[in-house]
Amino acid sequence: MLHILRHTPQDTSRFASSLRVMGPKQGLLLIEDGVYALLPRTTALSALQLLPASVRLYALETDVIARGLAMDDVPKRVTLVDYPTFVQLCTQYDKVLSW
Amino acid sequence: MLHILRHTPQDTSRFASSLRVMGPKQGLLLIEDGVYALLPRTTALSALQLLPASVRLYALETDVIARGLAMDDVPKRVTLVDYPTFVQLCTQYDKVLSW
Amino acid sequence: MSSLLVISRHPPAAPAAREALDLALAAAAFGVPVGMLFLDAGVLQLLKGQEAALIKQKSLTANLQALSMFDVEDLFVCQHSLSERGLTPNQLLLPAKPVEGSEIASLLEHYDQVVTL
Amino acid sequence: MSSLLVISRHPPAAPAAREALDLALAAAAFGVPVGMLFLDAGVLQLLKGQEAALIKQKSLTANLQALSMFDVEDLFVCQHSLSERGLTPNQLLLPAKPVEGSEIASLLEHYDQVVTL
Amino acid sequence: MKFAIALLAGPQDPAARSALNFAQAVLDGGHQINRLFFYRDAVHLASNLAVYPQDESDVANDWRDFITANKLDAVVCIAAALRRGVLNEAEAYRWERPGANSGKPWELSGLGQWVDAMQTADRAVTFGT
Amino acid sequence: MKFAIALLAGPQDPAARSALNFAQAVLDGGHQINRLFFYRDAVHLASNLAVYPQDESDVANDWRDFITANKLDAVVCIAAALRRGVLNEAEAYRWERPGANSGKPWELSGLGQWVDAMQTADRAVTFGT
Repeated sequence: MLHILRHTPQDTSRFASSLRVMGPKQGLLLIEDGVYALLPRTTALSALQLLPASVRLYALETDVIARGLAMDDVPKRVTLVDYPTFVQLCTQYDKVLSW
Repeated sequence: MLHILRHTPQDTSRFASSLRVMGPKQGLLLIEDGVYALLPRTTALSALQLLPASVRLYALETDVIARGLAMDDVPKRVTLVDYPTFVQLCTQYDKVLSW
Repeated sequence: MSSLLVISRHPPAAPAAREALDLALAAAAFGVPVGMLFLDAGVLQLLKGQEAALIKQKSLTANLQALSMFDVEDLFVCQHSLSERGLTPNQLLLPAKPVEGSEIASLLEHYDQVVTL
Repeated sequence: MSSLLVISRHPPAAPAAREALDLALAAAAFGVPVGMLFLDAGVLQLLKGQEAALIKQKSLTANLQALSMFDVEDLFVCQHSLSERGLTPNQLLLPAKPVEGSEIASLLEHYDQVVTL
Repeated sequence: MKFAIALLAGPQDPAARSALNFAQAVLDGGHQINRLFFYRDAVHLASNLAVYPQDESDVANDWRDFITANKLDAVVCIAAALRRGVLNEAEAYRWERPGANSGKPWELSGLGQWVDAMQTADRAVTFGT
Repeated sequence: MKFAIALLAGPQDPAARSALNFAQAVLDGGHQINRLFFYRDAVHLASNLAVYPQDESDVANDWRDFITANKLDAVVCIAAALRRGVLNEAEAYRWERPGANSGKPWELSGLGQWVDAMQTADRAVTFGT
């Protein structure tokens, strides 16, 4: 299953809820304001880093750049993707859940 | 100053932000989904109870009843008001700030 | 036939709450096996004793009670969301099954499709 | 003439961010003494290096920089909101003054009217 | 006292009803409303095309009746309205759109009208934030 | 693979653009879209009255072009649309409203169309939650 998160981690309960129900071997794709979870020195980023190693993390590159996040700050664990890869991820996981 | 809070305390950052900047002798009126801050046994209600005694707490009665909150559960410190009293509060405080 | 889980996470006065319920009912009307999970503020939809008419809204409670008529029996409520709001299952107007984080993870795996509204 | 504080609390891609800015600019154009406080996700509007064109949006940065041309000089940013997002004032594109809780309380008292957008 | 009342949320939001109840109570309390201002999604209230199921209350219609009955100044932000497809006859003509979906008692005008209302009011109250 | 794509947020939300980019990439990737479904505030995309400032991109227009160019099935939830004042000619006539503000390529229909699309798709993806 691929989870898609589009809201800021600090301003709604969606980020916390999605992490709470994330299972092993699932994927998490950050899009739109969800990419703010990659801001360094935040509890959101720490929470992402603490996810089991089998959970794959992705972020939509255009949304990351558009919002002014520094590419150097993006953790190695996170794969930056474009829309074609976003589509590919959807086919790769058995279902897609948007938060 | 009268602060008006209309969102649930758990789902957005507004509740926390409004409490953080609340000054003495100010008022806080809960309307719409803001009345869920009165649910017993929640950290939201505890936070309200911890506000300085000079901060007056109000809640719009129709919104409390409409959402199924038990009237017996409403703390003594909270004054239930109707719309005419809501208007009166606005005149009584020097300004109104909606969160 | 694919099964569908509708996750409803908005408080009852929000239009999104009704629109989530409408999707569950539509799916049931099509004979699709459908479940509903009430999460975050969505658990507030289930609180007994609501009087929506006071704020000139149509009662959501009636529609919720219609779920069983449409054979939507698989109702779940997030225990964490309930606790966070100081609520217990006996305050709910439907016999939704309280589920914890890992059980929710299994639920999400169990259904073929999941839509959050 | 009443002074006005506009509190902007939405991330830059949200339409509400632009609409808050538009109110501040309109007030300034009327000669009203106006200040802006960036709070919660609103502080993200001030992050340097945004490329809104990539998501086909008009740059909010340009409008933010127009504030000084309209003599809107009283810009404040919530220190708590910055810290919560791991940000420091040197990452901001405008010289907004970081303010703490009690200073914000004083700010709210200082202006005749406060609008949160 | 003079009140400036603004609404930011759309017809589907409970705030649309709260603001109307409040506005009614302001008048009932012997106060004045110097202007109502509709911004952001609240501009949709000015559409005359919305169709509600018979068993749901039509808040846009209730607002229209309230404004008309009390001869209130009800300004809809023109920039917000254009973006959201709420146009009166003049704007539909100006922008060569097939038709209008708004009109009296709603007036399309600029944000300056809100600023002006706040300046001349004793209290400014915003709903639907 | 067959994709069912739903959008819930309105034209002002960044999700309206994300969903369009995604839909384009689905087709570019050699996949099919068996239906686009527009629910909640996304029904406003089907309005033909929105006027954007010249320097802003008109996402509703881009959606319209995309749907037309690719001959896609674009269903707008009729219940959500009626409540929000988005009407085609038939609905405007049925409900005796002064005019319509929607039409081709958008089709007004029930939620069952979304359910059906999900049933026949390999993947269902929702934007604007």
